[in-house]
Amino acid sequence: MSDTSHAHQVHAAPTGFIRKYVFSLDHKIIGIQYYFLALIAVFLGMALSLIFRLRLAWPAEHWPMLAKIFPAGFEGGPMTPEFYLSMLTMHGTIMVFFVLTTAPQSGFGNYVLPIQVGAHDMAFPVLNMLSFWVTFVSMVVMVAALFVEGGAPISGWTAYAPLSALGQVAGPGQGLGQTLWIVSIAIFCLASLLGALNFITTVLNMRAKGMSLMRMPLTVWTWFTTAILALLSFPVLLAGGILLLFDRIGGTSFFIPAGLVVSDKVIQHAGGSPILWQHLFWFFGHPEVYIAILPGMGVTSQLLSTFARKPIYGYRAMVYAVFAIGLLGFFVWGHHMFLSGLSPMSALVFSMLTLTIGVPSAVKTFNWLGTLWGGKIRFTSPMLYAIGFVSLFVSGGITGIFLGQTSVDIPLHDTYFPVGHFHLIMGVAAIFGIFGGTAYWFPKMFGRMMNETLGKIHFWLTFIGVNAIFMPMHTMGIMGQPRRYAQSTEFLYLAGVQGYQVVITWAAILTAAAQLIFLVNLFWSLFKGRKASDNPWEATTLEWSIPSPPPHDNFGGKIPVVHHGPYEYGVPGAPRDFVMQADPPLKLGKA
Amino acid sequence: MNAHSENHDSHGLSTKLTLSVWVWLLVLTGIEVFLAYIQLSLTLMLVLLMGLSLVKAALIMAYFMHLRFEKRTLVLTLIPALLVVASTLSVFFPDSVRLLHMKPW
Amino acid sequence: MARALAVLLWLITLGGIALFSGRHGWFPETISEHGPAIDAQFMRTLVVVAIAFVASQIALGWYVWRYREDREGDAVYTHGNTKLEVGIMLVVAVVFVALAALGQKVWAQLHLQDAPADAVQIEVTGQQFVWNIRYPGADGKFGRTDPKLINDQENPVGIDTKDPAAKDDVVSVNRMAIPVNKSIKVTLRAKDVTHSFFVPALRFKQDTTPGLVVPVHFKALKTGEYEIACAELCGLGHYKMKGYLMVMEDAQYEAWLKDRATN
Amino acid sequence: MANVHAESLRMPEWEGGVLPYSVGHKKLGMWLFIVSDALTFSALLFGYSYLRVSTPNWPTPFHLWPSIAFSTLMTFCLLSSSLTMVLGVNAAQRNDRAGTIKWILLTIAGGVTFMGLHLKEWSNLFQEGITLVSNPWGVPQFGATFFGITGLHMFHVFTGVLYLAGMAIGVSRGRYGAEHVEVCGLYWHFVDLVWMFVFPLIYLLSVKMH
Ligand code: HEA
Ligand code: HEA
Ligand code: CUA
Ligand SMILES: [Cu+2]
Repeated sequence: MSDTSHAHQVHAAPTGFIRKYVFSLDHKIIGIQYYFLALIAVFLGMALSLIFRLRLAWPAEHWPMLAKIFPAGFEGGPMTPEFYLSMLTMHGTIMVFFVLTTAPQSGFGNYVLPIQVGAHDMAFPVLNMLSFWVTFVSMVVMVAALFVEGGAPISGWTAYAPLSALGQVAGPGQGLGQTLWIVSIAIFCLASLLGALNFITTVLNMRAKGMSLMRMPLTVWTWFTTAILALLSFPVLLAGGILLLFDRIGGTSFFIPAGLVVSDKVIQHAGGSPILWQHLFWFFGHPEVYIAILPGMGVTSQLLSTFARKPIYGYRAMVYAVFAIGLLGFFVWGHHMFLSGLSPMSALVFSMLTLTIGVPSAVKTFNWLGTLWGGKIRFTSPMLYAIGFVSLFVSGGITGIFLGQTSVDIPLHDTYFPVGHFHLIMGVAAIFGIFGGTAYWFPKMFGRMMNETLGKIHFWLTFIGVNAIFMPMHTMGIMGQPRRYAQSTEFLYLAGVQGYQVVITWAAILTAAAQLIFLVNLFWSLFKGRKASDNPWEATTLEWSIPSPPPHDNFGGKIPVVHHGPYEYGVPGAPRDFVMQADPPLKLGKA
Repeated sequence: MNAHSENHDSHGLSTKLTLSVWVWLLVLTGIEVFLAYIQLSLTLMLVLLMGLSLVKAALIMAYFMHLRFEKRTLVLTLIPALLVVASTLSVFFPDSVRLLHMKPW
Repeated sequence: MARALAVLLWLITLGGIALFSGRHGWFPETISEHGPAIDAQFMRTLVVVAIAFVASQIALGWYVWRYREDREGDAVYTHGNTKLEVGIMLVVAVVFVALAALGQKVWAQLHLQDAPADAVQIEVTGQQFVWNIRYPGADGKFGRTDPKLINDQENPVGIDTKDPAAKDDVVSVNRMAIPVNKSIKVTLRAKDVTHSFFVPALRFKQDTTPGLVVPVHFKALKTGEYEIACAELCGLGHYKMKGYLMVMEDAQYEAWLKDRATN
Repeated sequence: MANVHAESLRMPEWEGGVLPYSVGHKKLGMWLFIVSDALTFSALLFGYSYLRVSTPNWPTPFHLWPSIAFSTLMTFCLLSSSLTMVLGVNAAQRNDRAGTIKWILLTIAGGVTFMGLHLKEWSNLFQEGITLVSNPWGVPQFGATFFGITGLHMFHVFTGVLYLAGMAIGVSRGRYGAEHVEVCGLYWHFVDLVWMFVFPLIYLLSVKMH
C-alpha cells in the first residue's frame, strides 16, 4: 500500500550491493534473508537450551567458562535459578517466533510461493522488504533483552501476568528485559501482519494461467492457510501486548488484580485480571502452533509425493484437512487454560473441540501413508526428513489427545508431558519440515546440491537424538515433574527423575553437536557443492521448470501456462515418469 | 491486467445516494444518543446500541467502502472470517462473570 | 538404507511402548477418591492412542521397507480413494467423541458439583514461595482478611483480628493436615502471582490465580505424608515451593489442629 | 488406469490474471489489513467489556455537557469526513484532480477537527481527575480502558490524516491515481467504522443519568 511501484510492473533487477542483497525487493533474496535470520536464531536457541540443560543434569556444578560470559548468572558458583529461567524463556520465545514462524513461512514461503503459483514476485515487494526488516529489528530487540541490566525475562514464553506485569518487585529479570521482550513481540506482530496480507494477496491475485486453486501445490495451500491464521491471530496478541506494556510502563492494571502483596509490599494496582491475559495470549497461541506446523505439512506432502514417484494420495482431502485444522485452531485455545480458573463449562466445550482436531490430522497421516503405499521410494536426504516428519508428527500429535481431555490434563498439565508433546511435534516435526525444505530447495536457491552423505548422517543422528531427548520427557511428566523447574532434586517424589535429566542432557549435547554437520553441509555446499541441474529431483512444480538459481523475475518474462495438477508422477502413457505442471497437455489415447 | 482500475462509475455511488447514507448514519447516531438517556437495563441498552452500531457499520461498509458493488465472494469471505473470529472472543465472558463473583477482597 | 530406516522406526515404536508400559516411571500411587477415575481414563486413552501410534509407525516402516525404488513393478498411479477417506474420518471422529465423553465425568464431578455441606474447610494461599494454609477453627468460619494487614512473619494471609470469626483461625505454613476419608473443601487463593496447587498423589492440580478465589474439593483415602508442588511458573523459587499434605486419622487431625491453635 | 488420469488432467481451466474478487492487489491488501486491524480493536473492546463485567460499580460519569456533546460532535465530524472522502474518490474516478484534492482536504479538515475536539475532551477529563491510572471513583480500569482505546483510535486518526495528506500531495503531483485514492479512502472509512463501536461502548454506555 505504501508500495508505489505499480504492482504489475516488473521492477528491474537492481545493481548495487545494497539494493540487491540488503534492501532487496526480490522475494527470493528476502526469502533467503529470512532463512538466515532463522538459522542464526535456531543456533542461538539451541545454545540456550544446552546452557539450561546443564543445570538440570548437574544442579550444583560450577561452570567457570559460562560464568565469564554471564557473571550475573553464576553469582555464588552454580547457575542461579533465575538465570535458568531467563535462558528457558529466551529459548522458547526465540524458537517459536524467530525460528518456526520465520523459516518455514517467511523463508521458504517467500522464496518458493511466488514461483510455485507462477508469479514474477510477491504482490507487494516493498511491503515484503519492510516486513523482513521489521522482523530483523524485532529480533535485535529480543536478543538485546539477553544482555540488559537485570537480565533477560524469566516469565516463560507465555509471559503470564501478573508475574510479567509487576516489574522488578516480582523478582529478577522483570525489569527492562521483560519490557524489551514485549516490545519485540509487538514489533513481530506487525511484521507478521504485513507478511500475511502479502501472501494472501499473492495467492489470490497472481496465479498464472491454468493454476486453478485445485492445482496449487500443497505447499502453497499450507502457506496460504498459515497466512490467514497469522492475519487473524497476531492482531489479538498485539492488543494483548499493548495492554501488557501499558501495565508495565503506564501504571495501568489490565492484568493486575487488587490486593496483591509481593514480598510484603502492597501493590497499588487494582481491578485487572490475569485470566484476561491468558485468553488474549492463547487466542493467538493456539493458532500460532498451527502456523508453525502447517508449512511443514505442506513440505512433507510435496516431498513424499516427489520421492515416492506417486501422486499425493487424496489431494482434495489434504486441502480440506489443512483448512479444517486452521479453522478449528481458533476454537480450542482454552485447552491451555483448563486449570487456570477458566469456567469449567467452557473447559468441557474446549476439550471436545480439541479432540476433533485429531480428525483432520488423522486424514493427513493416512494420506501420507497412502502416498508412500505402492510407490517407488527414492531415499534421498530430503525424503528421509519427510519420513521423519511423519513419524514425529504422529508421536507428538497423539500425546495431544491426552492433554486435550480435561480430566487427564489435571495430573499432566504443566509437567514435562506437554514439554515432550510440543517438542516432538513442534520442536522437531516442524523443524524436520525445515530440514526437508532446505535439502529439497537448496539446489534451486543456490544452484548447487547439498552433500547427500552428510545429509544422511545428519538425519540419522538427529532422528535418533531427538527421540532420545523428548520421548523420556513424557515419562518424567507422568511421574509428576513440573516444567520450568530449575532442578528436580527438591522433591522426594521426584527421586527417580534425576537419572532421566542426566540422560536427556547428554542426548541433547550430542544432538546439538550433530547440528554442526548440518551447518557444515550447508556452508560447504553453498560454495563447493556439485552444480545443480534445473530439475535435479525430477519434480513437477513450477519452480523446477526454471533455471537454478532462477533469474531476477523468475520466469524470464514468460509466465508459464499450467496444464496439470501438481503431483503427476508415474503417469501411465506419459513420455516421462513425471508430468510437469507447465508441460503441454497430454494426448491421451484411450487405453 | 488492469481490470481493477476502472469500471466503477458504471455502478458507482451517486452523490444523492451517498448523501442519503450519510443522513441515515447521522439519524442512527441521533437515535443512539437518545437511547442512552432512556432508563433501560444495561443489557438491553447494550443490545440496542450494538445492534444500531452494526447497522451503521454495515452501511459504511456497503456504501462508503463500496462492498455492495464488489463481487459477492469478497464480502462472503471477509465478513464471515472477521465475524467468526471476533465472536469467538466472547468466550471470555463466562470468566469475567466468575471473576465478579469470586473475588477475594 | 531403507531397511535400516524401517527397523529404526519400529525400534522407536518399541521404545515408545516400553516407556509407556510403566516399569520405569509411572504416576505415584493415587490416594484420592477421584484419582482412580483419572487413571482409568488415562489408560483408556493410552490404549486408543497406542493402537493409532503403533499402526501408523508400523505401516510407515513397512512401506519404507517394501516400496523401495529398486523393487519390481511400477508405482501405483492413484489419486486416492474418497470412500476410504470418509471411512477413516468417521471412525476417528467416533472414537474421539466417545473417548472425550467418557473423560468428562470426573471433571464434572470435581468442578461442576459443589463440595458436600459437611466438608472440612481449608484455605490455601499461594505466595512466592510458600504455601499458606488456613483453617477456620471451631466456629467453622474464616475471619476477614485484608491485604494491608499482611506481614510475612506475623500475619502471612492478613487476618483481621478485629473480626470475631478470625479469633480462632489457624494458620500453618507449608504444612496442610487433613482428615482421611472426609470431603475436603479447599479455597484457593494467591497473594502475589499465579501458582498452581499440585498434589501428584491426589491427582489434583489447580492454579491459584490472583484476584480469583477458586473452590475445589477432594477426598483422600489413605493416611500418610505427601508433597505439594507448585506447577505454575511463579519466579525464581518456583522449583522449591514445596509443602506437605498430611493425611491423618480423625483423632490425630483434631489433635494437630488443637496443637497449632495454641501456638 | 487410463480413465483415472483422464479425470485428473481435465480440470476446469483457470484464466491466469483474472482476479478472483475482481479487486486489485492494493485494494485486496487494504481489505486484509482492515480485517486484521479490526481484530485488534475487537480484542481491545472485548478486553474492556471483560473488565467492565468483572468490576462492580463501574462508573458512568459522562455528562451531556461536555463529554457527550463533544463526542457526538466528533462522531458527526468523522461521518462527514467519510462523506467527503467518498466524494473525493468519485472525483478521482472522474479524473477530476482539483476536485479530488479539494475533497481530500475537506476530509483532512474533518479528521483534524475530530482530533482537536478529542484533545479538548481529554483535557476536560484530566481536569475532572480522570487519568490513565486513577479517577475519582476508585475504579482505575475506567481511565485505563478509556484512554487506552480512544488513544489507539486517535493514533489511527492521526496516521489516517498523514496518509490523506500524502495522498493529496501525490495526487497534485499526478503520482497517485484513482485506485490509490480509493484504497486510502478504505482506510479512512475504517477509522470511522471503528469509532461507530467506540462511541457507544465507551461514551454512551457511561452516560450519567441524573
Ligand atoms: C507445532 C505445534 C503444535 C501442534 C501441531 C500441536 C498439536 C496439538 N496439541 Fe499441542 N502444544 C504445543 C504445540 C503444538 N500442539 C505447544 C507449544 C504447547 C505448550 C505451550 C506451553 O504451555 O508452553 C502445546 C500444548 C498443548 C496442550 C496444553 C497442555 C497443557 O498445558 O496442559 C494441549 C491440550 O489439549 C494440546 C493439544 C494438542 C492437540 C490435541 C493437537 C492436535 O493437533 C494433534 C493432532 C495429531 C494427531 C492426533 C496425530 C496424528 C493422527 C493419527 C495418527 C490418527 C489417529 C489417532 C488417533 C485415533 C488417536 N497441546
Ligand atoms: C521450535 C521450537 C523448539 C525447539 C527446536 C527446541 C529445542 C530444544 N529444546 Fe525446547 N522449548 C521450546 C521450543 C523448542 N525447543 C519451547 C516453546 C519451550 C517452552 C518455554 C517455556 O517454558 O516458556 C521449550 C522448553 C524446553 C525445555 C523445558 C524446560 C523447563 O520447562 O524447565 C527443555 C528441557 O529440556 C527444552 C529442551 C530443548 C532441547 C534440548 C532442544 C534442542 O536443542 C534439540 C536439538 C535441536 C534440534 C534438533 C533443532 C536444530 C534445528 C536446526 C539446526 C534447523 C536449522 C535450520 C533453520 C532454522 C533454517 N526446551
Ligand atoms: Cu509457586 Cu510456582
Ligand atoms: Cu493448543
